[in-house]
Amino acid sequence: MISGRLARHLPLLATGGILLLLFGAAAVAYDGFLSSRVIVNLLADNAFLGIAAVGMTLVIFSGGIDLSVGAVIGFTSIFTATLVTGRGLHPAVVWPLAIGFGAGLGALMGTLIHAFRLPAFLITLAGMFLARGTAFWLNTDSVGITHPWYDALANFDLALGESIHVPAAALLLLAVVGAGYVVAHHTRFGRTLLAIGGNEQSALLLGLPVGRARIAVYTLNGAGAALAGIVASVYTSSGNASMGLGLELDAIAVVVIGGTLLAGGRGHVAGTLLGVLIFGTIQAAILFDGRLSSWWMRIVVGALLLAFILLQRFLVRGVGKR
Amino acid sequence: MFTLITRQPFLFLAAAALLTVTGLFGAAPKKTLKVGFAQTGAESAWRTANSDSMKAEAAKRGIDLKFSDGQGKQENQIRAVRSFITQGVDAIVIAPIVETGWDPVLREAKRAKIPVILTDRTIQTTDASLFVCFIGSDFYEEGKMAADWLAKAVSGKGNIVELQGTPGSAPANERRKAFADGLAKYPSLKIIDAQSGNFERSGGKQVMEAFLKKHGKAINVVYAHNDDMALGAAQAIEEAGLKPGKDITLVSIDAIGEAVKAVAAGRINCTVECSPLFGPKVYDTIAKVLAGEKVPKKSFNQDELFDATNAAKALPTRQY
Amino acid sequence: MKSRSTLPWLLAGLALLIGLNLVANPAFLKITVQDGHLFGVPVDILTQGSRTMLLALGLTLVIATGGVDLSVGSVVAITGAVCALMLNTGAGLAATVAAAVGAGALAGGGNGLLVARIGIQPIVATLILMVAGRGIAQLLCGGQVLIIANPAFEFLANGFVLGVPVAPLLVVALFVGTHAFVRRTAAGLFIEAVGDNETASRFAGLAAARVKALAYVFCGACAGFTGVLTAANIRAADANRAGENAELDAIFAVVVGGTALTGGRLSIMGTFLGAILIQTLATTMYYRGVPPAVAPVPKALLILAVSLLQSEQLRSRVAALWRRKEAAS
Amino acid sequence: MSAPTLLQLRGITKRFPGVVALSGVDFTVQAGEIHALLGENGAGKSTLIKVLTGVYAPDAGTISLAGTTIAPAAPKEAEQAGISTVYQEVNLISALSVAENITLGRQPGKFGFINGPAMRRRARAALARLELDCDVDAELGSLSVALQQMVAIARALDLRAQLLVLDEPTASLDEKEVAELFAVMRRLRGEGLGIVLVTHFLDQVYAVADRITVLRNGQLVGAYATAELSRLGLVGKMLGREVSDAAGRVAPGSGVEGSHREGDAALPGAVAAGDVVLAARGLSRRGAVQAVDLELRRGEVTGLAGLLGSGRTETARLLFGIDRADGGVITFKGAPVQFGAPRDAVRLGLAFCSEDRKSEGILPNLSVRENLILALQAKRGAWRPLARAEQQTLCAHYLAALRIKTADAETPIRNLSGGNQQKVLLARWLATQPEVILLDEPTRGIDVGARAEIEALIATLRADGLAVLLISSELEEIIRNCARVLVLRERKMAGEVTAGPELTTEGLMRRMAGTHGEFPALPAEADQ
Repeated sequence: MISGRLARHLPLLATGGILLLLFGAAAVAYDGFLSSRVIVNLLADNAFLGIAAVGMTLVIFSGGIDLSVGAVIGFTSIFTATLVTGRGLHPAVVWPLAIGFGAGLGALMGTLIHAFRLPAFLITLAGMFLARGTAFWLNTDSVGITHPWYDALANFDLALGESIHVPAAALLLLAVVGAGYVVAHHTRFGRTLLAIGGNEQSALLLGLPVGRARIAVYTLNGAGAALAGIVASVYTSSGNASMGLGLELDAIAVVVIGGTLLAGGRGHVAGTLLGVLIFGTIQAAILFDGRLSSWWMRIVVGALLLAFILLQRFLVRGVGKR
Repeated sequence: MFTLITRQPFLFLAAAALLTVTGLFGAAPKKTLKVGFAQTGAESAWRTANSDSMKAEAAKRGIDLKFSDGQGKQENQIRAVRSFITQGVDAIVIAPIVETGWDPVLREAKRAKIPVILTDRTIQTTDASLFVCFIGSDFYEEGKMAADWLAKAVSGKGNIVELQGTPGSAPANERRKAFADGLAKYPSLKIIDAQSGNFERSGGKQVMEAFLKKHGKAINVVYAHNDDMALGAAQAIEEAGLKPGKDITLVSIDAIGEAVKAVAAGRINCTVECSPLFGPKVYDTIAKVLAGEKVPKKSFNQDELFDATNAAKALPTRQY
Repeated sequence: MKSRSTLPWLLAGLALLIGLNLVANPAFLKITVQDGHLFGVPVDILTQGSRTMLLALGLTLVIATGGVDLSVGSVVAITGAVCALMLNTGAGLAATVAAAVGAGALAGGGNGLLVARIGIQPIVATLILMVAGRGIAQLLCGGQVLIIANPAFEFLANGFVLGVPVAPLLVVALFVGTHAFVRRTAAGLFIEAVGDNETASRFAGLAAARVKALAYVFCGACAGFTGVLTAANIRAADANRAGENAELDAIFAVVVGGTALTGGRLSIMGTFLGAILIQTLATTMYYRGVPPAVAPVPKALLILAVSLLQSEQLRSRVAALWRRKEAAS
Repeated sequence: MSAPTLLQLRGITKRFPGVVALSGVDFTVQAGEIHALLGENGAGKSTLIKVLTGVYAPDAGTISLAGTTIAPAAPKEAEQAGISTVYQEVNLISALSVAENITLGRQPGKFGFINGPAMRRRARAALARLELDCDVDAELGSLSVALQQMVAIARALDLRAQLLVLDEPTASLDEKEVAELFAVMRRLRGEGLGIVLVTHFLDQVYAVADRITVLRNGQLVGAYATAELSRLGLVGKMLGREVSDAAGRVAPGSGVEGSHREGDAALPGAVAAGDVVLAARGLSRRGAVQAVDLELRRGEVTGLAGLLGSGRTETARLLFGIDRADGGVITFKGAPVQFGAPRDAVRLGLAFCSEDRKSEGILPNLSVRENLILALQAKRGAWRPLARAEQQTLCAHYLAALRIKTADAETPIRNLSGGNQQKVLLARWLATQPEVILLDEPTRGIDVGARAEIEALIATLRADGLAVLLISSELEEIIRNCARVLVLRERKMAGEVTAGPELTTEGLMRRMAGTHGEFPALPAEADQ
């Protein structure tokens, strides 16, 4: 007899198993793949995708979607660079401002979606155009950022023993996943989101604050995307309006790979981290191979995506048939 | 739950399939020179010719080239460079998508004592020791050449409309700025309108149609950020009953085969190119750097400009 | 029962946009004959908008079944490449167009299989082909822009018949044909039924999965023909750029036209007007000299305006406000 | 009744556009009583409950709980005031654990964080109160429906509820579970809780309720002590007329005298049964039904009775090709057939009205006309469209024949009342001129008048020579309309009864329950 708790986490364990197999396969195929640096890089290089994906997970929990996250990352990065480099403002002032803007846009979209029952797909598409357009309006060029805080962050790493150095971005990703996990699975808000995605009518009758939670989740996701934009600006020490182009689709893909149902109502934040790592491992393996042409890269990514989604589909069917 | 367990064989099957997919690429040969190349993407024929040159030359010299396509995103390029460092390549070549944002990753490369060579475009950095050298063509230079040629051709006077590339993309930014800087010396040459045609032929055609209706005969010159848009604009001009190359002067950049042909035929007046065939020069430079020789910090690949004087002659030898 | 039709709103929006342009440029609507061809801004709008219209036409059916197809842009790139390869190996025009449309239909069939049979969410299912499709197109082209030198082929996009541009003629004919098809046969009812309530449709004896899958096939075929027009328009197959971001404009045109993203209602006429509205907006931006960088902003505002106009919640709130005002006076 | 008054509703009025759902209703519940709220569909029961639980704000009237006036503006406020509800149609969230469902929205913890161990403790305590033992970490969706129902009640009890509202709590429970539930309810009553029970099962009312309040057409009929109100009297009050028919054949819901009974000749069983049209032998599907045999004959209405979950609907789904059978044979006019999908069945001349009108029947946003012609059009295929004029003729015919109330045929069907929607769905199938029609709960959730009309229609269909399968949870309805009744119990055949003295509610119930004599004694007015 499997305990209920374990049973509920089996899909997650299966996804984890897939990740290990994938990583193992790459480690066998490529010399030097199995190294602490590769693992740390998986976290660091995918930090802003991962941070955005955590917020996206929560939105998808509630049965929604947010196409604006990539554009918000672009906006935040150029906004930060413009103020820090162009106006000489301190990041400590600019960062909260940027996060505020992200949250504000999210709140606006959430309010429209909730109050007027508008399709999230359309409203967040408008949000995407708005954020990207404003970003380019600020500056079409990329702008470098030189500031002691940026240098310090870029050079910071947590040394674990001799050879393992974990950079700030990787730590932040883990922190955000941790926070996302707690919010999603150990707060009333998080459980309310899953309830809304599972059955909105029931959630209303059960006395859950549906409207508040829905607006809050888009707000939170907007703030998360802005945070991802700040991480992107640190990662490159620069701001660039076209940063994060198309990232929303990657984020949706990793959330789905992580086992969260796009229809809402079922999923796990830890799965999203696994999704990010699977996505990252595919890319890392392609880089280690180094022989794929531009087009084969896209085809292989598409094919692997298909394989995972089919696999997950059959897993879900298996669970559903009980 | 039990269904899940019975599904496990399927999981293993899938994993096995993955193994085969990744295994297909196999292990790389050892003890040869290993170079990582972070290309920007595959956004144009020029870029593909550039990638092909790097690959073909590597194959010829027996170099193990790790090629990465950034798909137009700096974050992908940075990821690639970090991976090259992890893989312990002997040298890294980058064709930067944007000018800023490279310091952190280049510092990592420097710490790992891997020489970095920039091609195609330089970067903005406070620490020039982060890269060994820069081998250009740069988009800025191209824009400047176009401006200078134009000033001479129309004797410093005229109304220009500009067909810009995709907003925010580096070639669009550079070619716009360089052209504007180049024109600064000629106050009577004015850009009267500018729009983005997204580097697409249909975009160039569409924008040009609108410009022709809006400004009518006031337009003397079209400056297009690439040949595709210039060719589209030429079509639009013809359809409006004017003669491209005569009634309106067309200046563009890239020198793809079709454009050089158009120059020879007089439909386009001038197209500027920097050769994409970087391979030999890049690997020569790497060899020198690894042997401890000194290399110039900045060098340029051969620039060419095609106008009525030389286009017809150059046609038979064009490689792309 | 209030009319749910959005056509009046659409026409009003279009009229407003054109009115704004007429104020700034009284010749905006003028059509002249030059070199025996119709010439003028409205002609440009129709010609330039023809590709978006065609993509939107296919998407209309898919969206009416409650789905969406993000892969159409990549399919445009693939079929453009197919055209170039066929023509450059000496194939005839008819065979080339058939091959391209067939390739599009095949891609649509793949999407339909994933969505209708395997039950994958349309966004995710078509995202796969969106990513991989451009790679396939680049593979076919070898990363080059393949030049097409075939006057008959180019005629499809840039030619004129009796002074009228061919591409919009073809597209309008396809719209009329599709409209007739969905309204003169029961296809429209079936599509709307499946989009409104798939289970109930199946229980009423409809082959719901087949209806859905065929909608994707049709959408793919439309994207395939769009690929033909795109390649013909620029006399080249550009795997990297052809159809880039085209899916967003097309989805936008469909939704603006009154076909709800949730499925169940289908308006071919609305899609046509929606596509014209978008193209007119783009043209307006060229004429008003809106900097290219901020061009997405007006688009965002248009999406918001249209969404709000279609919101029953907003309508009923405004109606309630109105009633209160009347009661007070 | 010396118990203190717990809940008092006075003069509750609730209007919806065009309808007065409740008008000046008073309702009183005492502490420590089980109070049944009864009425036909459309009487205003669910509106009253929704007013009580804060889903709707009343247009007039007051609510007081334990002497304090309350005005809950949301379900949560009602809960906080001490009114907990288990809704019939509302499922909990199947992807969450049992513990999470029980505590959803009020999980223990600080600052919005959930204290997991405390939550599980609380859930276990709530379940213990129902004497239930299940893994609180299990996903709710992995439990049986009955267990989910118990979890929902546990959730309601988790609050220090003073008043518990149970809306059709027994709809998905088997008899043993009903008995368990009643035991729990009695225990809670002993603890001083007031319980409002909404149900359609009169047996259960008499088994457990102390008092009864009857609503009709949005108005209060009266409140009575159960012991002082006979079954017959109750039914009379619900229907608004005194029922004097002692034969037991015309019982609740039948306002239909004369409309379809053209003399005794039309009574079930009086028409000679024709040929077998559709038959099944040993029809089985894992988890649905085992070895069901049935024969549907031309000009005969066959009933299919059984408790919920006994396999009634599952049988119909197998016959119609919605699900695929693991075993057994279906024959149509003697020839074996295999239906891969409903459309195969439709092509042969079968029709199926699903019990779940909303999700399996109507296309809410399409017009009445489109809904009506859909099946016929599907049968003809896309290439042979019905001309608009034909469609209009069809609509006009059926709108008149079935007396469907709608502004016009172009109105979206979602604007119609449940009964009229159901009639449109029947018309959808009649338009295909089927030979066999499977009706799954055709009168569920519709008002008395429409119900009578649908029953009349069934008689017409029979007279026209159709083979009809009538599935219903209302035994009276089955008895009134059927010549033969098949009874299912726990997914297996439990007998067949032909019209005659054997065909009584009691006889059917005994077979459904599978216990002869053990079934709770029926009230005095027996069927014979």
